Amino acid sequence: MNVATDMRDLSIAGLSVSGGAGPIVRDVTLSVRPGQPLTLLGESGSGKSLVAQAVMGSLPPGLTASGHIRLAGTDLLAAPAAVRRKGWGRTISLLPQEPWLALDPTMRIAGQVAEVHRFVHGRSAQESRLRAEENLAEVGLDRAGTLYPFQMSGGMCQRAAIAITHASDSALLIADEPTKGLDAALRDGVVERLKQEIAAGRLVFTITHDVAVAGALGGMIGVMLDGRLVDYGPAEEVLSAPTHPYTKALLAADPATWQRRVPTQAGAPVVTGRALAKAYGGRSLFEGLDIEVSAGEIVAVVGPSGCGKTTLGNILLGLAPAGSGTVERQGGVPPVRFQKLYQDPPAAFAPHQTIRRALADLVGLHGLSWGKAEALIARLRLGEHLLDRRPGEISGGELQRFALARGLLLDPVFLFADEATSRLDPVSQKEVVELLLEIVRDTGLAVLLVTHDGALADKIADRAVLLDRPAAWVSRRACDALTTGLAPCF
Amino acid sequence: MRRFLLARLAQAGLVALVVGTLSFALMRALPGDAAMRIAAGRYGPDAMTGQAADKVRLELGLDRPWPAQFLDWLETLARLDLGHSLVTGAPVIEELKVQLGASLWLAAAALLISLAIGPVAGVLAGLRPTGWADRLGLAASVSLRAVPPFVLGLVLILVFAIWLGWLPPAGFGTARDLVLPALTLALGLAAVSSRVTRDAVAAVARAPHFAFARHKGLPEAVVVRRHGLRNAAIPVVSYLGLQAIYLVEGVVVVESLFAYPGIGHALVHAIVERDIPMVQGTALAMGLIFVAVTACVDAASAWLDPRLRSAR
Amino acid sequence: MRIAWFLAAALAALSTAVAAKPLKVVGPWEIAGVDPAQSGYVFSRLQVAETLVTADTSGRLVPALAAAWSVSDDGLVWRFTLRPDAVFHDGTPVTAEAATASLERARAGVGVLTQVPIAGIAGDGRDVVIRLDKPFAALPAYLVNFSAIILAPSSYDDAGKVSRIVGSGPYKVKSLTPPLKLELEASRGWWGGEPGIAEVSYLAVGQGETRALMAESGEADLVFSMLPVSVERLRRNGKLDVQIATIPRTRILKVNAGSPFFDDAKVRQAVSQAIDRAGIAKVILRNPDLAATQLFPPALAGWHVPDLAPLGRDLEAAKRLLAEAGWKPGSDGILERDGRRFSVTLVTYANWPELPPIATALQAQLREVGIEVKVSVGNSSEIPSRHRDGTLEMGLVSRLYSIVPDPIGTLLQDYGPGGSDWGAMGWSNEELPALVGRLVGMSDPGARAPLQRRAVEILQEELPSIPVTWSELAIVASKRITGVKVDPLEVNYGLAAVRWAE
Amino acid sequence: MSTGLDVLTASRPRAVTARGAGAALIAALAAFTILGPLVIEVDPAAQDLSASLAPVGGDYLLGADHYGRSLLARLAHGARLSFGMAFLTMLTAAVPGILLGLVAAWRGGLAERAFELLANIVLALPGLMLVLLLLAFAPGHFGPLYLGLALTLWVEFYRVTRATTTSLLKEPHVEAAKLLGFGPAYILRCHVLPVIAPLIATLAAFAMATAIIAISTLSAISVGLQPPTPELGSMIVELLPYYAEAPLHVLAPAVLIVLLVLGLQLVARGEGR
Repeated sequence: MNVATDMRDLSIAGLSVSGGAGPIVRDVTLSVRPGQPLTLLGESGSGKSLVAQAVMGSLPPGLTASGHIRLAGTDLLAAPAAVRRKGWGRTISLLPQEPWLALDPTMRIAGQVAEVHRFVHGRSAQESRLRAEENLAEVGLDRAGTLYPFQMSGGMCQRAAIAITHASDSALLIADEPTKGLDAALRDGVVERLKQEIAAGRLVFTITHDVAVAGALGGMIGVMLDGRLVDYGPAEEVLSAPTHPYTKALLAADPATWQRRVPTQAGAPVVTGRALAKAYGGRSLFEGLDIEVSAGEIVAVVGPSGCGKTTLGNILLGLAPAGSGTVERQGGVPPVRFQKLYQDPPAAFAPHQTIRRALADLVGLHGLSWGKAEALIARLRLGEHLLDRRPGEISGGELQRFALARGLLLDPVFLFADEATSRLDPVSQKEVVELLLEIVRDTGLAVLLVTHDGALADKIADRAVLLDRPAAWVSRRACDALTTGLAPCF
Repeated sequence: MRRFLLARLAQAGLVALVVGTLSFALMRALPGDAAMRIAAGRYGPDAMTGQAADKVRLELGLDRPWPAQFLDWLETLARLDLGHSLVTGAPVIEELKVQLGASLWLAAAALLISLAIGPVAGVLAGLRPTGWADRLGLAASVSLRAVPPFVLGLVLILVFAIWLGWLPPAGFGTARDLVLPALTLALGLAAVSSRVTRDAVAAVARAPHFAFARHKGLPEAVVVRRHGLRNAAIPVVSYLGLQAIYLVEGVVVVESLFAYPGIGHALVHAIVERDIPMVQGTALAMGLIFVAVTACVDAASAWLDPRLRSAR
Repeated sequence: MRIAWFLAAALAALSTAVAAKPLKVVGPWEIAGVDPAQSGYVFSRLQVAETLVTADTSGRLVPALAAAWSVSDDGLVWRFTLRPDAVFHDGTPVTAEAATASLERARAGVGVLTQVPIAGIAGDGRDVVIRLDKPFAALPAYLVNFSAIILAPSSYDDAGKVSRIVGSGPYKVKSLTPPLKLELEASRGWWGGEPGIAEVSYLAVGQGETRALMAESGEADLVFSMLPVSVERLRRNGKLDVQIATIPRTRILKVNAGSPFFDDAKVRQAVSQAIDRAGIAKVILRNPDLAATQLFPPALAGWHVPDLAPLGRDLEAAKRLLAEAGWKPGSDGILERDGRRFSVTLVTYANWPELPPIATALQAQLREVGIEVKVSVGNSSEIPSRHRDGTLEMGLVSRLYSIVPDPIGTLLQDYGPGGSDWGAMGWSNEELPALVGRLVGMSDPGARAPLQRRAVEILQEELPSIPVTWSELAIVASKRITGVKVDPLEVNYGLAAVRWAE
Repeated sequence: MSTGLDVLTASRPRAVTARGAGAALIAALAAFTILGPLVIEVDPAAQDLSASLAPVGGDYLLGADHYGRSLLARLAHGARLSFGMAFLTMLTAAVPGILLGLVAAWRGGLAERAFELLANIVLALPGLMLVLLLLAFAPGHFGPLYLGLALTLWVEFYRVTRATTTSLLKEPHVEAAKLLGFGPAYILRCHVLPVIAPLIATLAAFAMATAIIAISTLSAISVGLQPPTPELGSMIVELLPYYAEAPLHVLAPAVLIVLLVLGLQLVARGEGR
């Protein structure tokens, strides 16, 4: 129980968050000091976000926090909601996750920065604009002020968000999953920025499930599991000598720590693409690309998001037409034996259907036996009780395993895993990957593994295709923005 | 932009042709003796007789084959002339000027008032879904939606003209004549637009960028104004477009209740009295208005939503 | 807040509106077009245009533009002498030529003049001379009709069509917004003197309810043709003054006497006896006295026969008559005769709001004697067109007998050989046309009386069309004005005589 | 996100109760509509001019109209007719609207273009004109009346269906279903319909209201149904002149319409949120 001595600290003592169903977060005690950032690790649903929201004072309706949260000596929890909100943007500022969604799609970036000066700090329109330019310059977006979010890359959006927190220049900065959805290169960029904040003497409180980020930031690390703080201490201690089993698992789950998979001797080619080319929006994604995936082999396609990895996979699967070039699939194999694993598991299931129903229909469609399904479910270590839930009610890891089971029911010869683990918690990512490898070994399945995680590819793939076109960013972001908006994408 | 305009013009032309032809065909296909209808329209039941009808038939050459009559229409149309009303004998364009003009004024006023009611109520409801404002809004909208406009109009007349004596129950020409019929229509519109707005706002309020705007520390009013309204307006605008069209033509009862010289009233008479040029002219005008309105809506949405701009 | 703005604007407008004070007249009639045959009655009633001859409230013919008239002994040549002081609104004097031109147009067009055996019309100094093919005593009455209004030459365009109304009445057109609005201003130099109120604005309001509300709200000074339902309410209103006149208009059941249903006078009498006129008059017209005991209302002196056996309800008699005619109740209570059900369609129209309700009532009442009636509310032209192709079985029509002040005109048209659009159908009777024919030539009331009585008796027995109710015209005047008098013939509303009350 | 789920579960009961209330309301109306005419043996067209505008609660339970016809009987029959027609109209509009919408979204290309054009033309045609013209073919008959209304109403169903389905078909779970070998029928049934159903329900609710109001509106300009047909809208019109003497009589049919729309709305919202 180290209660803050320094008036500038953030100290959380005995924090619990409870909803109608009872406590969700129990007795969490942490503190953040200048130059000593705090990083909370944990899988989604572990309650780490709730802790952040409790500090922010933005808990969802129906949830209440108890305990003490002292910032600059005052107990935040004691203050009424209205007063706490006054603190937003002044004493506490938030670095949102997936900033390309957190920025107003209909407003130019400069405006979104300037309005903090204008309406939070009550500066003149003129001055606000100038300061906004400075803030943008600080993060290297000097010329981006007139852009709309959908015209910017994820990295630019992320930097814009940081510029906004600069504008509010508050004592405490809460970074909520700041690297979610970013690939390795951008992730490191964000970490750098956060380090600068720390150096600038701000209190930085980061929420993430990415051990690498936690390690890079240093300071204190807390590990949360099921609403409890199971491990807490200086970064190097926690990372080098984890005490709690979950922490161990978490660290072990980082692909960087895995040992490399021994390449199997490849069987007959299952899918072959020759001289493939694809352009989108008049700009070529790739040209003259030859690729071959053989039975029992894992071929990784690596590159930043938007470089055309997924498109390549879809071309090989026959979901998208190739601009030019030819695709050959193993003769005599029915199309249903070429399957795909999706990046976002919930989006890959009909939202209104229970898992059981989905699988039963599939079994029925292809005249298989339910026993086979049950066997697979058991093999993928999935509980029977999950069958009667809807996709929205199951954790991403479990759901991804169901997706795998669903595909395996049809004895696929080829599986296109499209960022299949990028949205999963490290632990469940590891589980899924291990299962996948097992199946490859046993069934000689050919896998096309699309990922932006170089480490992962490096560890499990026999071969890797590198597609590197950062320039491809703009269009992809534009597309994201569009699909979230009104107009259809392509 | 230029291509956009050209496309619109093409669409306008197409609509004009199709609508005109369709209305002509339908009118021709109608049962009953047109001359009789026209005569009744002209001379009223007291003076109307079979002989009168014969005179009309002769005068208008109604017994000519229909292709000839249609070609006439096309030819005059090519000269941007809509012909003359068979009943009043006045040029259709003149009639439209008065009646369509009046309707447009009425529609504009109604839309304005409904904007002051519907979206406002919608925003209040949408910011706190299932709050009291939302429930109240739902109740109001449902009851307004389910009461025939003429009943609504009558109630308004009783309140504002008889009890309060502020406004005239009927008539046209001055602003005060416009208020009651416009209000009657506006309430009906607001009933729906408030719900559309509510859903739009509720959707925006759920969006992460809205939450972030709050977390930035902006005052609630600013959050709503700068990050709520514009975004919510995007779907609402395209809905209001449709409403505007419904307005211009869907008001016949209000017109007759308030003795307001609108296009709906004219259309009813024209059809009952088999006044083909009038029907065609009206349909044509309505079609063009539709094209114009949709063009405006597109422009407005593009202005509201930069993503659409870049998409075009 | 926009509403607030509107109200502000409204109140502002209100104050200004009070300042300039036109006499606000509201009526149901829309102004379809400026052609006299189409909407001459509006201009005649509002005293914009005048006819040669007009009628006073009792229906007597009195001089208008023609100061006097005379007929040659053979009854073939009529002379109408124009008053010397009459001028058109464009300042030009009312000349015989102008009058002749207007009358010729009326004759060539659609209107009552087409029924007059006119050989030719000519101007002779200040006289308009009308030559006839055969004597026609009712000619002056025909000239009262609005289609015979006299317009200035400047009213016509090059094609000879009426483009604007330049009349000779006390009021001239200030602005016309068809079909709803007409604004008038006093025309200096009317032979009758200055009108009491300088400006008149007429607004056509189709909805009866709205008209009543206009009167109640004080927005209108003079409102014509009230719905019966509103009359009671308005009577109780201290600021208003309700006047009622019975007008020579009768709502009749036009039956196809040529059809197998109504070819027997017994059936027509039965139908007549099945009708609960008193009930209809009381409930729908709110005035029991309007139950039509005979074709012509009491107001039509000479044509109303007080001691005639009144038409009334007697279900038993009705059933008996139908039985005598061979109609026997079928299984479902609907009458049948050699396999044909007594099921007919009653065609009516909504130009007069009371017609559909009356039709509905008749439907229910005829059902009681086993006659099935399908009501079809359509366009008024259905009656003439179905009369023509003979498909009309029953029609409920509202027939005006003062199209010319003397009903003889209408009678001549309706019950002549072969009947007519609005009159008898498939009904022939030698005696009536003869009577009417003789009446046309006669002008001495004493001599006409017995013939008129006989004619009415025939119609009463034969019932070629079955009278249902008479009509009345309810006019509401605000107490702000005085001098309003109701014209049962609706020729002219005498607005010029109206004054602001002190 | 766990918190997200909490919020959902928190709001779910409300939706359910709203839905229950709506369902109950509709059930009650349906009972009145279906049983009413059977139970109340009074002929809705039987007149008794002596009982004109009899007050509510006298020897006529809900009073009598201006002809002295039992309002209760007329309401029962009127409700049956109005709701029946409204439902029929809604169906006639919804079924093709939805089908075309699905086809446009599924096939895209030429079909979509053609349907879009069609929809635009229908929108460009004054709806009132369409209805009036069709009515003019057979004045006072149900057929053209409800056909005309349906013709003007289907577009809304089409547009919503098409828009939603188009974006839906881009979703991974649809692509997955295709890869797994499921046919269009299955995808429509299990992936598309569940999503568009609530939207359609809301539209349907409003469409039915629109239909009833439209019918009454047409009666108001006396081109609607023919007397003595009891139909809620035209009942209001018929009784309107008597509003001063018998306001309750005028309101009664209006109340029925309000209840229906309210019921449909509540159900639709329950489905939606």
